[in-house]
Amino acid sequence: KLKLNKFKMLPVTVEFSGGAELLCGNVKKHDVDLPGQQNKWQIRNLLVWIKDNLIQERPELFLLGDTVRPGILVLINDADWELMGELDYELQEKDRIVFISTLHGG
Amino acid sequence: KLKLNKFKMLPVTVEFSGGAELLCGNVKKHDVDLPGQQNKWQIRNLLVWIKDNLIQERPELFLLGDTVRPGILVLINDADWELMGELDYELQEKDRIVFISTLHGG
Amino acid sequence: NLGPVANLTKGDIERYSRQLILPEFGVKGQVKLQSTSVLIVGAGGLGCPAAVYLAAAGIGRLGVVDYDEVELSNLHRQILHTSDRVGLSKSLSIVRSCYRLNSNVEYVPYHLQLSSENALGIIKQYDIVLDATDNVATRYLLNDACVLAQKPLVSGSALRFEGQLTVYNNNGGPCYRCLFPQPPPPESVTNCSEGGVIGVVPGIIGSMQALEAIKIASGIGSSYNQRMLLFDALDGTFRSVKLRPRSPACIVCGNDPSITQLVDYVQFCGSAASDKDQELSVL
Amino acid sequence: NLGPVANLTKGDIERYSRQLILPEFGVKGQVKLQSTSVLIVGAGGLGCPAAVYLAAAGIGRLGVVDYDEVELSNLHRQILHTSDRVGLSKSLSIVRSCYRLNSNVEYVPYHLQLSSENALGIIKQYDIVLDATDNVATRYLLNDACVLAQKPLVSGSALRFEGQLTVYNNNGGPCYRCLFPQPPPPESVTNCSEGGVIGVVPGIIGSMQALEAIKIASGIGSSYNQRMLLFDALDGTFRSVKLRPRSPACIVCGNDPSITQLVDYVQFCGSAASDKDQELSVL
Ligand SMILES: [Zn+2]
Ligand SMILES: [Zn+2]
Repeated sequence: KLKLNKFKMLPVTVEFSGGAELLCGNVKKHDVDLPGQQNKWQIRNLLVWIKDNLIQERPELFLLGDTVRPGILVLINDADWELMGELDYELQEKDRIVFISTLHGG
Repeated sequence: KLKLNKFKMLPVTVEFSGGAELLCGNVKKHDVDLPGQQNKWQIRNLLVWIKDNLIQERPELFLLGDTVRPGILVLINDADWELMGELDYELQEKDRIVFISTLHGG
Repeated sequence: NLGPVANLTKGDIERYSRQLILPEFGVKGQVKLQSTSVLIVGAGGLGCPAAVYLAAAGIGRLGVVDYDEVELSNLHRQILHTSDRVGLSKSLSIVRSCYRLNSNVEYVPYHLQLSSENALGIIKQYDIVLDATDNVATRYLLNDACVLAQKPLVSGSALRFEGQLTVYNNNGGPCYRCLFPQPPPPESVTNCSEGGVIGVVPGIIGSMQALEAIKIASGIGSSYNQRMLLFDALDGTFRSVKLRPRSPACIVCGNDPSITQLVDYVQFCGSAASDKDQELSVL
Repeated sequence: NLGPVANLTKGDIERYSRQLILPEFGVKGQVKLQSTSVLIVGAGGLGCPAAVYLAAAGIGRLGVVDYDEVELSNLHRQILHTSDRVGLSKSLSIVRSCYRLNSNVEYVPYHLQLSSENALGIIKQYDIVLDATDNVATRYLLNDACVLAQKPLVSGSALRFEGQLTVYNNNGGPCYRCLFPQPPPPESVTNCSEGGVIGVVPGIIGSMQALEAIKIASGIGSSYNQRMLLFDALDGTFRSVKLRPRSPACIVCGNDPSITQLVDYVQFCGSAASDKDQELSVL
């Protein structure tokens, strides 16, 4: 029997670059529908969802505790997440969240 | 006595680059409110409005007849105007129209 | 697993190791690159970085066309020339500098002006052509020759603080004439001698030309078919815009072309193929 | 009207004529450029294009720091070195190539490893610093030294098909530690030896570093204070993103800094300042 979710799904785009995409089967761009839920989706929930649904290997290179590991820059619609409330930011429809592993080569 | 215009103004962004900005006092970006009118604003009307309101010198290097002179590429929201209907395209609020003089130097 | 190495020498493997280990490129990409020939037309601000990065990457054959000699006023942007080569052929100067970096590449300097008479004969010997020229007439000539010879044309240009890049005549994208059926009025055309240019702007655009040529040669494919990159160095912005597809009505690449051999481009454009003799103009 | 020419020789005016005629740059910009000194740390894939375009434009003094010697595997991207210089000091090799292009620049090659002991003494002698290094420890060292010496740091990096660029410690923007208070786990760090890189990618980023340094030096100002450029060469896209401002709580550039002299960066990062000796890692 189908279990219907009475809350609306939330479509967002999740992108990985700078090498972080290698943790997700080398796929850079993911258009995803986050399952509907009673509370607003915050970045802190998204991180867990990504770990469970997109990360295919070595999750410790993505998450450290409840936040991203040092050296990953998070962008919310092309702005540093620190300008947007970091973990507390409430996701909106069509938001684009980017996880960039900083490069050090030259 | 104020003459009120019963039609809504249309805010659009007009940009010039590749040297075309030199015809407009070297200003690249112009946020303008096109005066309200009964008919829809088309690119063909915009060209005349630009010639009368933004171009400060040598209008023959912008317009040739009723269209832009050869060598100027017109973009409507980052797409070649040929994909959008060229002169017939009907302007929408917040549209960004760019006039690029193509470069030949190396 | 890097794939077959049959065509790579031990020296090649060491020299190119940092690109061989890229899965998207790999030995397969390297072998393709080494069997590809690229012609660069224009040994100036765009041609220098394009040539050196293609040579470094190990392109098979690199032809460089320029009729001009090195001048002191070139050296603020044309980084493969040197002060003691002022007066020397530019195409030869580029080849000398690239040879010192990588002697495995086959270099062919052409000290001549590309013309309706010689263009097809030269272009036919190459797989990919780079437009690194500085004038309208040669740009139309090169376009028509690439359409007739069925070669992709990686086109770059730069002036003042701006640069533009696209790939013509490739994968259903437009040719230069599809976009610009009529040449610009001569008084609207500015070259680097008159208008000036920050040297590193053609540096960046020429490097992008090398990148797109490497992507085409290695089988990755170009990102700039039917797209154009616009670079503004003053505000540091890059914008990528979508272009029209190939026009069926185009007089050279269309379904019923009226141009089936090269014509007189100086007459067509009303201007000579030189960046030196024109009068000062506004833009 | 080009303004005062008192500080420019007749040779300068000819050599730099194409940038002197740009109103946004002009004689004023040239004179400022010629009285500016730039230190490039790292004579590799980023340092080569950065050095050659700064030299071509006529920067006053150019220092180049690298402890390493030229290797054959460098030459697919490090375009100022040559095959016959394998084994020679990289900083010296860059200086030799730039000198042939423009001998008016004062060149200072430093054949040494930048360290907590020598960094401040060197950096204090320059106006602008370019981070063209290849490892995390040196990036933190360079950041802290630039904060302590109050110098803008034009930072570039490249790996595989990607590049990043920003300017730290300039005009209210963040420093490297504001953005990354903690170093990445060593097993998450990949360098060009392990991960590979398409040579022209550092070419484009290093050229952008030269451009931003020229804009800072000439008074135009940088477009990358509190902004970062992200370049993806595979799909040919550039993205510019907004960064946080300087953090008042930053331990080096904040209001009450706890780092007031250089520390041990190898210990801090858990990795050595070399791109050679690390084990293979995933990203
Ligand atoms: Zn065509
Ligand atoms: Zn800080």
